[in-house]
Amino acid sequence: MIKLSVEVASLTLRNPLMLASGVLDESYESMKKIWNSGAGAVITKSIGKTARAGYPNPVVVNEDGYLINAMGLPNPGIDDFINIIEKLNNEKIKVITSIFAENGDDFSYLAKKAEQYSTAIELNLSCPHAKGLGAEIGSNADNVYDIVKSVKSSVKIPVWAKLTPNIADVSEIGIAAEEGGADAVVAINTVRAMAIDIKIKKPVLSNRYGGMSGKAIKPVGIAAVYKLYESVKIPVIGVGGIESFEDVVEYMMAGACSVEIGTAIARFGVNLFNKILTELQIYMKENEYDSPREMVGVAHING
Amino acid sequence: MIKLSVEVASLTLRNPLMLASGVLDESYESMKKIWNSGAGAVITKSIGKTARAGYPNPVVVNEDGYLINAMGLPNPGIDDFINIIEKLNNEKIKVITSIFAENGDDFSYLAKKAEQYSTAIELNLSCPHAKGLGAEIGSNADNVYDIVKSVKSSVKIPVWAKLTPNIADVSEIGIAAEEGGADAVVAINTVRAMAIDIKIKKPVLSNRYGGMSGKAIKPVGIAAVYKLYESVKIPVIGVGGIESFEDVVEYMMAGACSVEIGTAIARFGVNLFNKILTELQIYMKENEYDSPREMVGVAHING
Amino acid sequence: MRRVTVIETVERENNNTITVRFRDDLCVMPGQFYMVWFPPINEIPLSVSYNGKLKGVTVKGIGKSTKKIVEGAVGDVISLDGPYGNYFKPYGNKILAIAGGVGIASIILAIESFHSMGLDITTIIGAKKYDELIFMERANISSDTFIVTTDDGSYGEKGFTVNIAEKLIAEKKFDSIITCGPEIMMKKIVDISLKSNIKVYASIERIMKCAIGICDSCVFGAYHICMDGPIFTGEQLKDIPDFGKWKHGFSGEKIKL
Amino acid sequence: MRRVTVIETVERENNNTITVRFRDDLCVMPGQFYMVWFPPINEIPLSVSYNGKLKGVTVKGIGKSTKKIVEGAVGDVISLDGPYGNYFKPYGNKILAIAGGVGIASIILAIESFHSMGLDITTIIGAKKYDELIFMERANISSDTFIVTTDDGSYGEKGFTVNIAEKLIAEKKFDSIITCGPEIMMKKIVDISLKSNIKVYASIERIMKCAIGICDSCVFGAYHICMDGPIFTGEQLKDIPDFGKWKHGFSGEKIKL
Ligand SMILES: Cc1cc2nc3c(=O)[nH]c(=O)nc-3n(C[C@H](O)[C@H](O)[C@H](O)COP(=O)(O)OP(=O)(O)OC[C@H]3O[C@@H](n4cnc5c(N)ncnc54)[C@H](O)[C@@H]3O)c2cc1C
Ligand SMILES: Cc1cc2nc3c(=O)[nH]c(=O)nc-3n(C[C@H](O)[C@H](O)[C@H](O)COP(=O)(O)OP(=O)(O)OC[C@H]3O[C@@H](n4cnc5c(N)ncnc54)[C@H](O)[C@@H]3O)c2cc1C
Ligand SMILES: Cc1cc2nc3c(=O)[nH]c(=O)nc-3n(C[C@H](O)[C@H](O)[C@H](O)COP(=O)(O)O)c2cc1C
Ligand SMILES: Cc1cc2nc3c(=O)[nH]c(=O)nc-3n(C[C@H](O)[C@H](O)[C@H](O)COP(=O)(O)O)c2cc1C
Ligand code: FES
Ligand code: FES
Repeated sequence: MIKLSVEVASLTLRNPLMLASGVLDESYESMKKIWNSGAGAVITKSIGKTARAGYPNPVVVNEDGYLINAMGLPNPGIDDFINIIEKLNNEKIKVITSIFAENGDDFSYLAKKAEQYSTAIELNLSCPHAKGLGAEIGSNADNVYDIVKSVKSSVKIPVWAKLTPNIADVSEIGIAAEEGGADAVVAINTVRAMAIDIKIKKPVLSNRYGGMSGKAIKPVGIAAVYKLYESVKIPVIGVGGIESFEDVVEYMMAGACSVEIGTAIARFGVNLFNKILTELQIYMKENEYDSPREMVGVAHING
Repeated sequence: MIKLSVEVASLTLRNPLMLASGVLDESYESMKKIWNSGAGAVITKSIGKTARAGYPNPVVVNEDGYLINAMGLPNPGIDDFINIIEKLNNEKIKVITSIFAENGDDFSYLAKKAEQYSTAIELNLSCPHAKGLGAEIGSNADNVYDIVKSVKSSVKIPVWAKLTPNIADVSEIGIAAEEGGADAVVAINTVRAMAIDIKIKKPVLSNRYGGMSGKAIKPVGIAAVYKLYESVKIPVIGVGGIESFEDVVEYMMAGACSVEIGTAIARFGVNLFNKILTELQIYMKENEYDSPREMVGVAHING
Repeated sequence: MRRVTVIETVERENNNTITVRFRDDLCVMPGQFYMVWFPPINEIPLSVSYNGKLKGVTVKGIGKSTKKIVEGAVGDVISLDGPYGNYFKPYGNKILAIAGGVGIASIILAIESFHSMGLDITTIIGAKKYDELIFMERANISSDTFIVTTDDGSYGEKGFTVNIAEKLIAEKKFDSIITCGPEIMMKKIVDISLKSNIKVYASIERIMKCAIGICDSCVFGAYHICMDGPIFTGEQLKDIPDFGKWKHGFSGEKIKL
Repeated sequence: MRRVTVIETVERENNNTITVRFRDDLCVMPGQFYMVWFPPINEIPLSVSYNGKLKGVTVKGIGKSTKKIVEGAVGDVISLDGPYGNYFKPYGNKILAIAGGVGIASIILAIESFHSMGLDITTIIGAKKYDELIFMERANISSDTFIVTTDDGSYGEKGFTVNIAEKLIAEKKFDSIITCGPEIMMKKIVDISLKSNIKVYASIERIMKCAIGICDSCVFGAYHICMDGPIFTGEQLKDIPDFGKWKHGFSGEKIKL
């Protein structure tokens, strides 16, 4: 009997596919829709202390094989957003609240606010295009250790640290998160990128720099997950360029116990969750896996 | 009158297109062929002190939109390779010798050996998949400063530092290279990546980790060049994913005074140099640029 | 695919509205929109108001960027993305089109296309005052019955489109209704249509950022304007609590309409 | 595109050579090769020796990986990339095929295909001794004239393929020659053909790493085996100083043949 449920440290999810932060997850309706289309959990848009409008348009560059975005962390602020996660939580939807802040105190403040209605907290230590936030603080191991430690001492629900690929050695940051007490690490956020329009003679994104996601970054994510799997003992969650059940299996073999899907939703619609789950089950049957857990890290045995 | 020649610090090249290190540049015949097809200079495969066989096959993963390679720096060693660059140099072919080593002394040793027959030296501080070499030393600003300084004090020809994108802030390394005395910085080398075959259940590359190149990394290269252009005063040379004259223009507008082309040669053949040069000339005429120099950094004026 | 095209002409429709024409070879259907970037100004969604080789968009100055655009602070080129969205399809033979303000820009192509298919078109165009009326001639030529209303009576019938529409719907037997304009107006029209059992299609606006169904800024009930709209049917709209009541701001916060 | 396929059969051709069969639906032309990865062993270039649905490659144990492959230390699956390279096209009606050792694996499909086109094929197969001869039956069936040589005379004529070939070329009027085998042998055959003014095509080997024209390991004069070969004409070969004299090792160093 095939069981799709997975454990991420102390949590049990009905299946290993989650909605990645920042993609169709700023509203109650969208997250509910994605939960209903099969996701094992929904991770919210990263939320801060107060409302942020984000950057002006253009905010995305959509190319074959990849997307570059610089949304600028738009969000209504935690106090407003609480209403949304409360409603989702009341309907037994597994919500993982993603938060961003400048320092450990603010992260803890946000985590405490969200705790009551969240299954877990994901710390955005990795957004590549926001001043004083995300990757700017998340590429320093001491910062990461301090932030994780501070949040862990503030809430009882699991805390995940989402890491940046824009770093010399992702395992150094992963280890800092683990030592800080993180229950899991998530890799990767987007890869720093830029596109210039040669007719307009300027960067397309209003913020100039953005983050690359989608198909093209899958090998970057796989390398990060593989490395983290060998470096930390806590679970690794994989994200970056997943579009198919094969991609899910590849991430799991690299060491991910579960995965998150973002950009592919723009290309294939929310039913992608459903489709991948069906195909994953067929794949598991054919390959005699009873649980996704059996795939986790197998590429290390032969690798 | 359109002139394609460009200056890279004290050097003058007949046009801004160079062959990137590692691509069809381990043999006299191939480099000569590429020079004849129009390149403004050829950069050699990175050469070390002694012969290295490189990693066993598979050494490449070739996908739509990107390539992942882990050749393992195969090269016949500087003493053997000298014969090749001597021959090229005798034929007035502009050869830039790329070298790799573990420390400043070895880099200087190699640079001195190559000096007589080279137009410039490119320091590979960025190969993402070789133990104790490349990016492993090139992601530390102090190392980079020391190596560049050491090489600069050993040779009189220009020294370029080739940087890794696998870093939190490329400008930090660029500034270290500049302070060490580098005549130019080159960005980017490949992006750390991995592919796992889910049927074989192991990483495809024998070295497991490799470096991603090709179309998909262009936005990563553009972001690095744009950042460097604002951070250093020495010339910036752009490389990563260039396939067309539009890509060349995009890099130049981002701040590159010249560019290098690698992976695209596998897709489009060596005549790509010729093709791009022709198209670039037409583009410059239509847009009233008399010299490539006029395009350099224009995206910063509006950006 | 984002592409850059040269602005061929800029026509002033009235003192707060302009039409920008440019070449674009892609096929556009009535009611679809482009994401148009006017560097150095923002990128915004705009319905296609002229079809064919020399396409056009019509912009009303209502905020930060649109005002600058209408003032003419645009460069020589614009960047286009799209066309995005679904489009108006004719339902039945007798169709009522109701436009409020610059909303006519979103349905003028549908009116012209339905007319050229030989359908019977009744058009009601409404605006606050005479100065704000646009595309009157185009709409008139392509309509079998053509009615103009102004709130202040400075042109055509004095009053609101909704009142005229309600009367007409009661009198004539329309097969379907298409509408674009202020959401409050569209809400009333949709309610009337649903009560009268007439198919209705309304073009809805929400803040567009990505236009590819990823950013959630255009969320509209369980739908997204960019993926499922901008045109929604009465059946869809009656189940969307936000319709006519709430929209989201740039931060995702809820704003009363 | 690299793809994984299940090994269907492994046949032993002699005590140092095996043929591995597997499904692959891509179209392969005679003389083309795959990059075949036998995990946990290396990936190596191998000519396609069986065509159709159940394709095959034939491996001689000569070094680190090939010996392990021949010993059977392969898994259940292999990964294929390709087919790569150019292929043998028939020139004229009367064709001489000359194979040395496992070289027959690279030209057997050409012999079979030329034969099925109704061309007149003369085949010379050579090996050191009887044990090393492979594909004799296949070659025999598809050849109008079939000659076997062994260096030690343990089967067929005693001596070298080159000597037999030289005699035949002098006697009969061949339109073209195809050959694969040790490079020293091919060099002699190419020299004879050029002297006799007969078109000649030889399949050349160099170290293959990338197979896509990027790594320079297979450089061969101004050519690359993976992009311009593996089959070269006499006209090309006469201008390549390395031919029959030098190859490159894994580090790119020159090695005397
Ligand atoms: C599908 C669609 C088609 C449209 N077609 C037309 C048209 O043909 N002609 C026309 O004049 N207008 C059209 N609009 C509305 C137009 O996009 C907005 O008026 C414009 O974006 C306002 O920009 P601003 O910077 O001037 O506004 P701001 O000063 O930024 O804000 C004013 C108000 O405009 C709206 N708005 C702002 N930015 C956006 C955005 N990116 N997307 C949607 N609404 C926004 C918000 O409600 C906001 O409260 C359309 C909108 C949509 C969604
Ligand atoms: C186009 C082409 C078609 C070929 N077809 C066949 C065939 O059908 N049957 C067959 O048995 N052999 C064929 N070969 C040769 C075969 O690829 C080599 O025998 C094999 O790669 C040796 O691997 P190894 O690890 O056992 O050798 P090693 O022990 O690594 O080295 C022994 C020698 O084998 C050669 N070699 C090693 N690796 C490679 C490589 N990656 N590419 C090319 N040569 C290499 C070198 O000359 C080396 O000196 C072909 C080669 C080429 C280039
Ligand atoms: C439009 C967009 C917005 C995003 N916003 C966030 C965010 O707010 N917080 C965050 O941690 N990651 C954010 N991400 C990153 C994704 O969660 C994910 O890590 C990344 O896109 C790689 O996955 P993908 O290739 O499946 O999209 C965003 C990505 C996109 C494309
Ligand atoms: C097969 C291969 C081998 C490479 N070897 C080297 C090398 O030896 N030294 C080096 O500095 N860069 C090496 N590179 C990196 C390229 O020079 C270049 O920085 C990178 O591939 C990005 O450019 P591209 O997308 O045009 O290939 C190699 C790249 C490839 C694809
Ligand atoms: S505009 Fe982003 S989801 Fe519709
Ligand atoms: S095998 Fe790499 S160039 Fe031919």
